[in-house]
Parts: sequence; structure tokens; C-alpha cells
Amino acid sequence: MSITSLLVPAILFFALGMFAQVIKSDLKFPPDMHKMIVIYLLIGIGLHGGKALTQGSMGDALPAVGAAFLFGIGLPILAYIILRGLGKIDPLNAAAISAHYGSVSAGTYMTAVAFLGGIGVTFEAYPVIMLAIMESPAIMIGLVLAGYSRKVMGGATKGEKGMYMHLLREAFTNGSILLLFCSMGIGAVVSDPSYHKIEPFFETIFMGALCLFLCDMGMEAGKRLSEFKAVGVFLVCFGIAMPLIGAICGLMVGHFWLGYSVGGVTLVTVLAASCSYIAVPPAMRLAVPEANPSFYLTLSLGVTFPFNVVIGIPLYYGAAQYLAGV
Amino acid sequence: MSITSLLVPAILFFALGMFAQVIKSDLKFPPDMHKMIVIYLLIGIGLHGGKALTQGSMGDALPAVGAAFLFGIGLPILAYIILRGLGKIDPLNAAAISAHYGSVSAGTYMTAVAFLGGIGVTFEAYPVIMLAIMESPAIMIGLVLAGYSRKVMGGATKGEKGMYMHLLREAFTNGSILLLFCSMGIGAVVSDPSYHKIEPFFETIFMGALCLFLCDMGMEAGKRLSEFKAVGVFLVCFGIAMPLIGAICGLMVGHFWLGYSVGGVTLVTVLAASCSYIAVPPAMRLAVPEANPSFYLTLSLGVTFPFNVVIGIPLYYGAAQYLAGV
Amino acid sequence: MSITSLLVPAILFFALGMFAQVIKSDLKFPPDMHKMIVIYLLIGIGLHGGKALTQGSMGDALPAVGAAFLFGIGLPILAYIILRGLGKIDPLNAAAISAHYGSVSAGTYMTAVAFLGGIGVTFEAYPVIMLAIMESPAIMIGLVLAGYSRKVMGGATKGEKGMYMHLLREAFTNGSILLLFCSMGIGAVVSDPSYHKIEPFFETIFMGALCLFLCDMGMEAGKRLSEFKAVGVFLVCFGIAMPLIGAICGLMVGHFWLGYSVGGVTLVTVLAASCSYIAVPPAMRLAVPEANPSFYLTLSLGVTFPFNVVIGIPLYYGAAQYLAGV
Amino acid sequence: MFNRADVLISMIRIEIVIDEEKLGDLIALLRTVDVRGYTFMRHGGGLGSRGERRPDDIALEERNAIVILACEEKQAERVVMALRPKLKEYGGMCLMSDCKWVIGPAASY
Amino acid sequence: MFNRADVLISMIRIEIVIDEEKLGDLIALLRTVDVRGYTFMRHGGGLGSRGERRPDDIALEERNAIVILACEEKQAERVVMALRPKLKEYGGMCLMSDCKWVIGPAASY
Amino acid sequence: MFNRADVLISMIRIEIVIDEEKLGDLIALLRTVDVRGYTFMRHGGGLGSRGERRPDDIALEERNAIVILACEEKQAERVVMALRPKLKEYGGMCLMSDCKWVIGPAASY
Ligand SMILES: Nc1ncnc2c1ncn2[C@@H]1O[C@H](COP(=O)(O)O)[C@@H](O)[C@H]1O
Ligand SMILES: Nc1ncnc2c1ncn2[C@@H]1O[C@H](COP(=O)(O)O)[C@@H](O)[C@H]1O
Ligand SMILES: Nc1ncnc2c1ncn2[C@@H]1O[C@H](COP(=O)(O)O)[C@@H](O)[C@H]1O
Ligand code: NA
Ligand code: NA
Ligand code: NA
Repeated sequence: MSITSLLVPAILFFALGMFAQVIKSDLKFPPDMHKMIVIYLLIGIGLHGGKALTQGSMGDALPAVGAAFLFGIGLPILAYIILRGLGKIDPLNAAAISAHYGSVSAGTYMTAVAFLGGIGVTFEAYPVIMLAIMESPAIMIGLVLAGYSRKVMGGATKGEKGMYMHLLREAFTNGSILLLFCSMGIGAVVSDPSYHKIEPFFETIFMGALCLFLCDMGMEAGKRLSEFKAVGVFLVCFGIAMPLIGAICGLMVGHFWLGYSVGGVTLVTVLAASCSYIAVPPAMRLAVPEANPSFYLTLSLGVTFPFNVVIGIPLYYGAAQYLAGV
Repeated sequence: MSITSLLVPAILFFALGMFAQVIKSDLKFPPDMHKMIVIYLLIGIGLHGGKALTQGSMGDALPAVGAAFLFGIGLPILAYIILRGLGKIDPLNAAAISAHYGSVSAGTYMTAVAFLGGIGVTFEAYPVIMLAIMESPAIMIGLVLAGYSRKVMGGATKGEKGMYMHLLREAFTNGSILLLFCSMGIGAVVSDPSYHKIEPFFETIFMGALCLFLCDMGMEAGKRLSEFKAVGVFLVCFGIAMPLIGAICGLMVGHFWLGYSVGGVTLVTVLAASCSYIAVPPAMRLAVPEANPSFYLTLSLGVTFPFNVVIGIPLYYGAAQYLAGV
Repeated sequence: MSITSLLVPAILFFALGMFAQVIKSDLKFPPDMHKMIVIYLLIGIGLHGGKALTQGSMGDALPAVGAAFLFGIGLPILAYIILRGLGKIDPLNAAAISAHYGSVSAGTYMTAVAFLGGIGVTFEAYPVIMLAIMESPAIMIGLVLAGYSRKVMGGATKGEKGMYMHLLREAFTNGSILLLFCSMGIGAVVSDPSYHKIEPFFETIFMGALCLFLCDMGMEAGKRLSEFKAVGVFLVCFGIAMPLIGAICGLMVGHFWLGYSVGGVTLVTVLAASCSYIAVPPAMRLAVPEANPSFYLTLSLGVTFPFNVVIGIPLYYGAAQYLAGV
Repeated sequence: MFNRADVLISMIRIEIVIDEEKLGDLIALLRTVDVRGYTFMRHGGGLGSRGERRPDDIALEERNAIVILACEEKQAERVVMALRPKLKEYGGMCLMSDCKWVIGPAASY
Repeated sequence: MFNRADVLISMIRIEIVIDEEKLGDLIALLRTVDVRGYTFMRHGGGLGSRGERRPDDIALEERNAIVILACEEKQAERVVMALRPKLKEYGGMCLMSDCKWVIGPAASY
Repeated sequence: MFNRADVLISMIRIEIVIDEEKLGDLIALLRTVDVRGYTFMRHGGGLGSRGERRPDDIALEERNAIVILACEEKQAERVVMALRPKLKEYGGMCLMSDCKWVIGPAASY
């Protein structure tokens, strides 16, 4: 893997965005542009994933679904134990942060796809299902952890039931999750000629649009750098260590359990290593209003996302190659 | 015509949008995104239509222009009579609603084009002229009907002259109408090599962008469902019956008078069956401020548009096939 | 050069926008749409330019860089002398206006590229470097002229040092300039396969997106027409004469010094003839708050830009052909 | 303030800040007490008892709506009394102050 | 309110709500009576005598602009008198109230 | 205004207009004097001593932010005194007026 393989346009645009922020440029994308690109990209991954899935058998997808649930439930618990045990982080902040690490980042996933595409590596269709699934269990487990924390702290738990139902709804009706799932459905059912008519928009120009998205994410990450001090050394380290821990789980599951190719293992690893910034933050804001959003947002957008995009993805790919003995 | 021919991505995205609204998802597109897509789509149809028209003779277009005026004037009068006679709707609301049914919905037209494209049916270039023309006469006839209503009701008609002139201007300077007309002009005059340079943007990715538009329209339609009760049973039924009546006129005119192919007849039918939500609502708001906008908007966006997109288009296509004896 | 060569879609869309404004249509693009398209276009030119540059040698680019600095410094001084000497414009307004004429308009440049593409004329890769460079020196020279004016007028010059540093930073961290430069860098370093993945988005659909941009610019220009009276006859004439003067300099430099082909000379001429409306106006607003923004904005967006787009580009191309003896 | 009864009417100005998502509920509530005019602006941000609310945040967009309402004193009392229990649930803020309605546009209060 | 003449100046605050499309006309009108400062926000919605106005409605977008104006009492009277006939035509709302201008930024009233 | 101490608390309403870019600084400043609630709107325009400011101008976009702040009189004095020197630098406007806080939502002043 040479240095030029790191010169993926998407990653360079991420760096451009961060650089602009660091030198205090006035570069800024309209907020609606970000939303539009996210909508577009989610539909794009969904359609493509749905189409790809119809080429495989539904039964083969089951282990991926299982792995998604395993990650979505296991990783937040692991994160919670680390945050409480090693970091002495207060229980509710620990719960809120943990939930983010059980979930995934569609942006990181797409960057990984762009990375693999850039070096011509193919991959299985199933990781996209995991992407679609993983956001929901993490939300629920976050709520469970918060409830447990409150009980430990001896606080009021009144109204918790209503919150469970509310978030359960939320976990399935959240706009981004819905868009991803339904687009997968649409991709799976439309005929090939129909699909070819929308392919130029949703696939051919996808990788370019992703660059705009990552440029914006770079600016966002750059903005969050200034909050490192407020967040503290432990949490910043956690924001790098946790994806590595997730990555190890991902590599194991992807290689030994799911038995995917190098590309597929890389994607599974990226999923396990990444953390959410789409559906989980608003859910935790609602479920754990006592937690400080600047903690989980700084970790998610300012530490883990940039780490994964710039260092993580090639690293995980290298590890996947090593495991496969390539 | 099998069930898969209904699985047109554009229509599925419409369903997705409606579904999101029905399950109360927080999915929402930025309002500016809607405007941008509409601008893009109008230019796209215009350019394509203009280019296509240069391949035919201008004389052949004349009957289409005639049919457009016939629909634009005849259908609102028909609608007014039905609303007043059968529904006992008060005159000014009847006038405002009627005007919408003389006009057309570019969104429905584009969905029909996507539908025909998905099953590989070709069509004439002339219906696009009708699309561009039909919005304007409907506005004027709406004003005439409102003036007539006011006279019948014995109300003040002072200042009506000014309003006529004002709306006449409006009917020609309305942004959407202008964009469609001028893009047709541009499509007609540019050279082929020049056109090929902008084709990837305005044609190749068109059908994908249309999906985003229809997803948004689906959410809009879903939102309007809740207003069905306020609008009343008669009007909701009218919102389904009127496009069917329009469709019959469209089929007759398209097949017997214009003598188009199955695809062309389908499009003419769709035009006659569809009702405006772009230029007519603001014009009626100005011309007939006494009318309740929630009546005509619910009918247009919540009843007739979804009916046409989901049921109407395949139905009209089937009828056109039947007429052609295919 | 026939009349049809003027029927470039981009230019026709500019005319459409102006027409809409002149007939007082309510056509309006969302402001964020403008920003998004500008971001997209700047990245697009940057990437393409960067890629093209790697095909030449870096040494060949040096004269272009020199010419850019020459224009950026020389043309504002020339403009200042004309405005002060012939027009008796007050010193600070003269300084602010002059700065705009040392800089360039990316929109004009792209229209020229579209024009050349439409008639199949190729060009060198270097003018794009000039485009990226020229905005910065003009800002600095504007500040120098303003400082000189203030000294001549005997006004306070306190705090000028800070302003110099501030604007120097600004000249390099300005979002648009940064985007253009960094995209050129990215275009230069990414591998060919990587580039091909983002090409559909940033190149294939570029010319179509440019049409939307020019339509919006046409509306903007149309809006500014109404301010001609406030600006005065002299300045309006200056807004046409100055690009012609710049064009003569551009033709000489492009043909005799740089020795470019007809296409390349046209682009260099367009750069010298065009005037900024992106980075310079906010810089002058800050540096010369005493100047009236409606003067330089009307000249830049209402006079020089439309003149160059509609008349200038074909004229400069004709002159370049004449010089080359074609 | 210049005081001419043919030009100015004494009124109450009510200003409410509330989550944008609750705006629909608030308006419905205002309708139940027969409010005949209000103005709202969406897309606001702020700080309150529940912490910061940032519009346009990429990951955690929270917006406030501001509602302004001019009405006569009697009506103001009804509005405020109807609002109070809801505001306890919604959070936000409600301010009242005296003002004069300039006679001119159609009365919608 | 703490009352220190070196910090606070008594003024009038005028608040106008009007169709966004008419904002240009309104500003031109304010200019004719030599107003030297105002602030506006576009993209508002509301309810009034002409029914609901919804910004961001797909089919029928109607927006209000809100203009805030601080000026001295004399000037306020001129502004209001100039505005009234226009408001009859435009609709909307105009409120007046007392306020204090905090001395500090350049005087623009 | 109907006057019931169980429903209304006398307060000061502060309204600040400032360049949108300076909003972050302003909020930081407000934080230093322990302000516990404020509301802001971005994307405003206006006229002042430095001329017109137009949001959404293609070439020269200049935006104002409007900050509204309700607090008790003591606190208002602190806020205003802390703000004044900054406003000299930033420009803009700061108005103060009396108002009543409607008891109901969590106290954030
Ligand atoms: N004292 C205050 N002054 C101005 N706005 C306030 C104040 N307190 C609360 N708000 C607004 O009300 C919103 C919700 O407040 P809360 O429910 O207390 O978090 C905040 O985000 C602010 O926009
Ligand atoms: N008298 C005033 N009334 C309302 N707003 C004002 C007033 N003076 C200034 N402003 C606002 O403050 C902004 C900056 O003012 P300035 O720094 O004086 O240019 C202006 O753009 C207006 O939005
Ligand atoms: N009593 C009121 N309080 C607050 N805003 C009002 C009031 N009456 C009218 N408005 C505003 O003025 C706009 C136009 O009013 P109208 O012309 O009466 O329809 C409305 O859409 C509201 O935004
Ligand atoms: Na994870
Ligand atoms: Na019709
Ligand atoms: Na120049």
C-alpha cells in the first residue's frame, strides 16, 4: 500500500476542510447544503446496497444482521465500562457517550468505500445492512445504560417507560435511518432498466458529491478541535482508543465469523470502529438531557471521525490484508 | 402491464415520502432543496422539450397549442359547474378550486415521463408545449369565474380591471412558467455540440433528481392528509373524480383529435387530469383572497397529485393502450 | 465565427436571468443555491486545472504567475489613474473600484471556457493558475491605494498597519481563493483512477451547473440595472472601457509574452478584462468603509460582468484569432 | 410617547420563545383562545434552563421559534393563563410588555 | 429600570410586520423620513386579517418581514404618520413602545 | 397590564443587534456576567452608522444577529455595563425596556 493510495480525493477534501478551519478561513458551506448532501448520500448508499443485496441470497445476510446487533449492544457496554472504570466519567455522560460508539457513521463508511474503490478492492454487499441496522440498537442500549446509571445514582426514574417507547419509535422513524432502509428496499425491488435510469444521479456522481460532504465534515471537525481542552485528555484519548478496540472486534468478526474478503472485512471493521453523529446525538439529548452534548459531539465529530477517516481506514485495510495473509 | 412496471423508482420515492409522514418520521427536506430541484427540473423538461420540438415541424405543434387552450378554459368551467351544482360549494371557493383543474402539474407530467421511460414507451414532443401553455389560461379563467361569482353574489367588483391586468402580467412573468418557456427556447436554438455539453447535467441525471422531488412531494401529500376532514367528503371525492373526468377529455383529444401514439396520448391525458400547485395557488390567493387556500391546496397536493401519481398514470396508460387497440 | 457560436447555453441562461429581471418576473433562486453552485464550480475549475497542470512542466507555469501579478498590480493602478484623472471620482471610491479591476471573475472565466468548448477550441492549462492568483494582489493594491488616498486627503492613517496584516491574512484565507487553490492541489496529486471516480460529478455535469449559475448572475445583473442612474454616466462608461483596456493588455501579454494559442490568449484576455465580485468586495468593505459599495458592486455585477459575458468574450476571441492570423 | 387616541391604541405585546417543533402546538393553543393575529420567526437559537440550543449544528440541530403577539389587555390575560401550564411542559420563555398599536392596517388583534 | 442619563437615552421602539415583498417599499418610505437606523428579519410567518401566512409552504409561500426601529420621540411621530396610510394598503402591524438606548455604539437613530 | 405577583415578575428586556460574525464573542461576553438565558436570531439585515447591511447579497453578504435577553434589573445593569465598551467596538445597537416574565417555564434568567 503506497502513499498515493492515501491520496483519495474524499480524504483530501476532508483535510482541506480541516485546514480551512485551522487557518481560520471564512470558508463555510450553507447548512442546508450539508443536509441536502446527507440526504442524497444516504439514498445513494441505500439504493446501491439494496441492488447489490438482490444479487446474493437473503440467508447469507443473516450473520451480518447478527453481527450488527452484537456490535450495537456489545460496544456501548464495553465503552461504558471503560469510561466509568478507567476514566471515572460520571455515569450519565458515560451512558450518552457509550451509545454513540455502538452506532456507526455513514460518512466513515462511505469514505471507506471510496478508499477501497480508489485502490480497486471489491467487497461484499452485506456491510450496508449492518450500516442500516446499527444505529437503532445503540440508541436503545444508551437509554438502558442511562436508566441503570440513574438507578445507581438513586435518582428519579419516573417517566422512564414513556421515554423507552418514545425512543423505540424514534429509533425506527428517525429520518436518516428510514431513508437508508427504504432506499435499500427500493434498490432491491426496482427493475434493472428502471435502476439504470437513476444510476447516473445516485451512483455515477456519488463519489464527487462525497467530496463536498467530507470537506464540510472537515470544517466541522476543525471547529471542534478548540473544544478539546474542555473535554479533557482522557476523553480525547478514549476517542482514539475506542475505535481501535472496536476495530479489533470488527476484524475478528469480519474475518473469522463472517468470513468476508479483505474489502468486506475492512468495511465491517470500519463499522465497528466508527461512531454515530446522526441519529444518536438527538436521541441522547432527549434521553439523557443531563449529559453534556459537547462531550459526545466533540468525541464523535472532532476525534473519532477524523481519526477514522485519516488514519483508521488505511490501518484497518492493512490489518484486514494481514489477516487474509495477502 | 405487470406489477413491476409500477415499481418505478420515482413513484416508490413518492410512496416513501408519504410513508415517512404517515408514521410521523422526522424526515424533512430543506425547503430550499425543494425550490432548487423544481428550478432544475423545469429547466430540464424545457431544454429537452425544446430540443425535441426542433426535430418536428412547427405546424404540427399547433393542434397541441389549441388543445392546451381548450383544456385550460374548458376544464375549469366544467369543474366550476360540478362544484356549484353538485357540491353546493360557495362561488368563490368554487372559482379558486376550478382554476387549479384547468392547469397542470409539472410533477405529474415528469412522473408520467419516468413511467413511460421505465417501460420503454416513446412519445411525441408536443405535450411539453401544452405543459408550458396550460398554466396561464387557467389563471385567467379562474379570475373570470371569480368575477362572475362576485357579480352573482352582488358584491363589489371595483378594482377588478386592475386585477385582470395584474394577473395577466403574472400569468406570463411567473417564474416557473418563464423558466419553462425560456428553457424550451434555449433548447430549440442551441447547436447540438453545445447541447451535448449540458446534457449530462440536465438529462442524464434528471430521473434521479426527480426521485428526490417526488420523495418531497410525498411528504407534502402525507402532511395534507390530516386536512381531509376539514375539507369534507365531497371535495375529497371531487379531487379524485375531476382528474378522471379530465382524463376522459384528454384521452379523446389525444387519440381522436391529435392522433398521438400511446405514449403521447398518455401524456396528454395526464395533462388534462392533473392540477396545478405551482403558478395557480399564488394567483388565486391574490385574485380570490376570500377563498380558503386550504381547500385548493389540500385538493391539489393531498388528493389529486397522489391519485394521479400512484393510480392515475398507469390507469391512463392502460386506457391509451386500449384506445389504440394494442 | 457565426451567430450560432454565440448561442452558448451558458450565455443564453445569463440572458434569461436578465430578461426575467427586466420584465419584473418573480423568478428567484434561493440564495443558498447560489453559494452551493459557486462552491461546486470553484472546486470543479480547481480540480480540472490542477489535473491539467500536471501534464505540463512547472517551469512553463512561471510566466503565467508573473503575468498574474503584473495584471493584479498594474491594472488597479491604471484604473485608479483613470478614475481620478478623467472621472474626478473621490479618492477612496476610486481606490475601492480600482481594486476590483485588478482581480478576476471566475464566472467570466468559466463562461469563456464554455464558449471555447462550444466551438471546439482548446487552450493551455496555465490561465487557471492566473485565475487563482489574481484575486490576492488586487486586494493588497486596493489597500495601498486607499492608504495613499487617505494620506493625500490628510486623513487619519492610524490602525493602517493592523489592517494590512488583517487583509494580507484575508487575501490568503478567503474561502473562495482557498477552495480554488486547494482543489488545484488535490487535482494535481490524486491518481488518475481516483480522479476518474470524481470526474462525473466535477467535470461531466459542470457545464450544465454553470448554466444555473449564469442564470442567477443574469438576475443579479438585471437587478443592478436600476442603480445605473445613482452610479452616473461616467462610471457606467468606465465599466465598459476598463475591461476593453484590460483586454488589450491581456491580448498583448497572452500573445507576445506568453505565446499561447488562440484559446489560451482568449482566456488570458478574459482574465485581464474581468473584474472581481467574490473576494474583493468584502475586503474593500473592510479596508475602505468610506467607499460606497453600490458603486463597485454596480460596476462589477451590473456593467462589466454582463458586458464581458455577452459582448466581451466573443470579441476577445475574435481579436485573439486576428492576432494569431487565423 | 406621543399620545393620540386616533392614532394609537394601548395594547399588550406578548413574546414567546419555544422549541420550533412545538410551534404547531402553540399556535393551536393560541387558536383555542381566539387569537386573531400573531407573528413568528423560526430558526432561532439560545440558552436556557435546558442548555444551549444551536440552529444549524450538523449533529445536534435545535431551534427555537419566537412568537410575537399584540392584543388587548383582557385577551392578553386569557392568552397568558392558557399558556402557562403548557410552558411548564415546553420550557422556553414568555414576556409581556405594554405597547401601542398604530391604527392603520386592518385590526387583527 | 436603572436610570443614568450617561448610559441610557429615552427612545421609542417601533416594530413593523409587513409582507416580505413590500419590505423594499417600506425601507424606501423610511428613507424619505430620514430614518438612520433599522433592523429587519425576513422569513417570518404569522396570522392576521388576511389569514395565515406560511413561509416554506411548497405551493403557497407567504412570508412576513419584521422591521425594528429605534428613534427619538419626535422622529417616531414622523415615522408613524408617514407609515399609517401605507400600512392601510399593505396590511400587517405596527407597534410602538418606550425603550432606552444604551449609549455605546455609534448613534444611528 | 394585569398585575398579579403569582403570574408576572418585573424584568428588563435587553435587545442587541450586532454583526453575525461577532455573535460568538457577544455570547462569550454574556457568559462572563453569568447570563442564564438568551435568544438569538441570525440572518438579519439593517441600516446603521456603517451603512446598509444586506443578508443574501451575492457579492457582499453582511448579516446582523439579534439577541434578546430577559433578566432582573440588577443583572441587566451588569450586562449593560459589561456590554457598552464592546458595543463601541462592534457597532450595532442595544435597547432596554421594562417587561414582565410570565411564571411558568423553568426560570432561566
Ligand atoms: N432569560 C431569557 N432570555 C431570553 N431568552 C430565554 C431566556 N431563557 C430562556 N430563553 C429562550 O428559551 C429557550 C428555551 O429555554 P429553556 O426551556 O429554559 O431551555 C432558550 O433556548 C432561549 O432561546
Ligand atoms: N436606530 C436603529 N434602529 C434599529 N436598528 C439599528 C439602529 N441603528 C443600528 N441598527 C442595527 O445595527 C446594525 C449595525 O449598526 P451600525 O454599527 O451603526 O452600522 C444595523 O445594520 C442595524 O441592523
Ligand atoms: N395582533 C397581531 N400580533 C402579531 N402579529 C400580527 C398581528 N396582526 C397581524 N400580525 C402580523 O401581520 C401579518 C399581516 O397581517 P394582516 O395584513 O392583518 O393579514 C400577519 O401575518 C402577522 O404576521
Ligand atoms: Na462502533
Ligand atoms: Na387539468
Ligand atoms: Na482585471
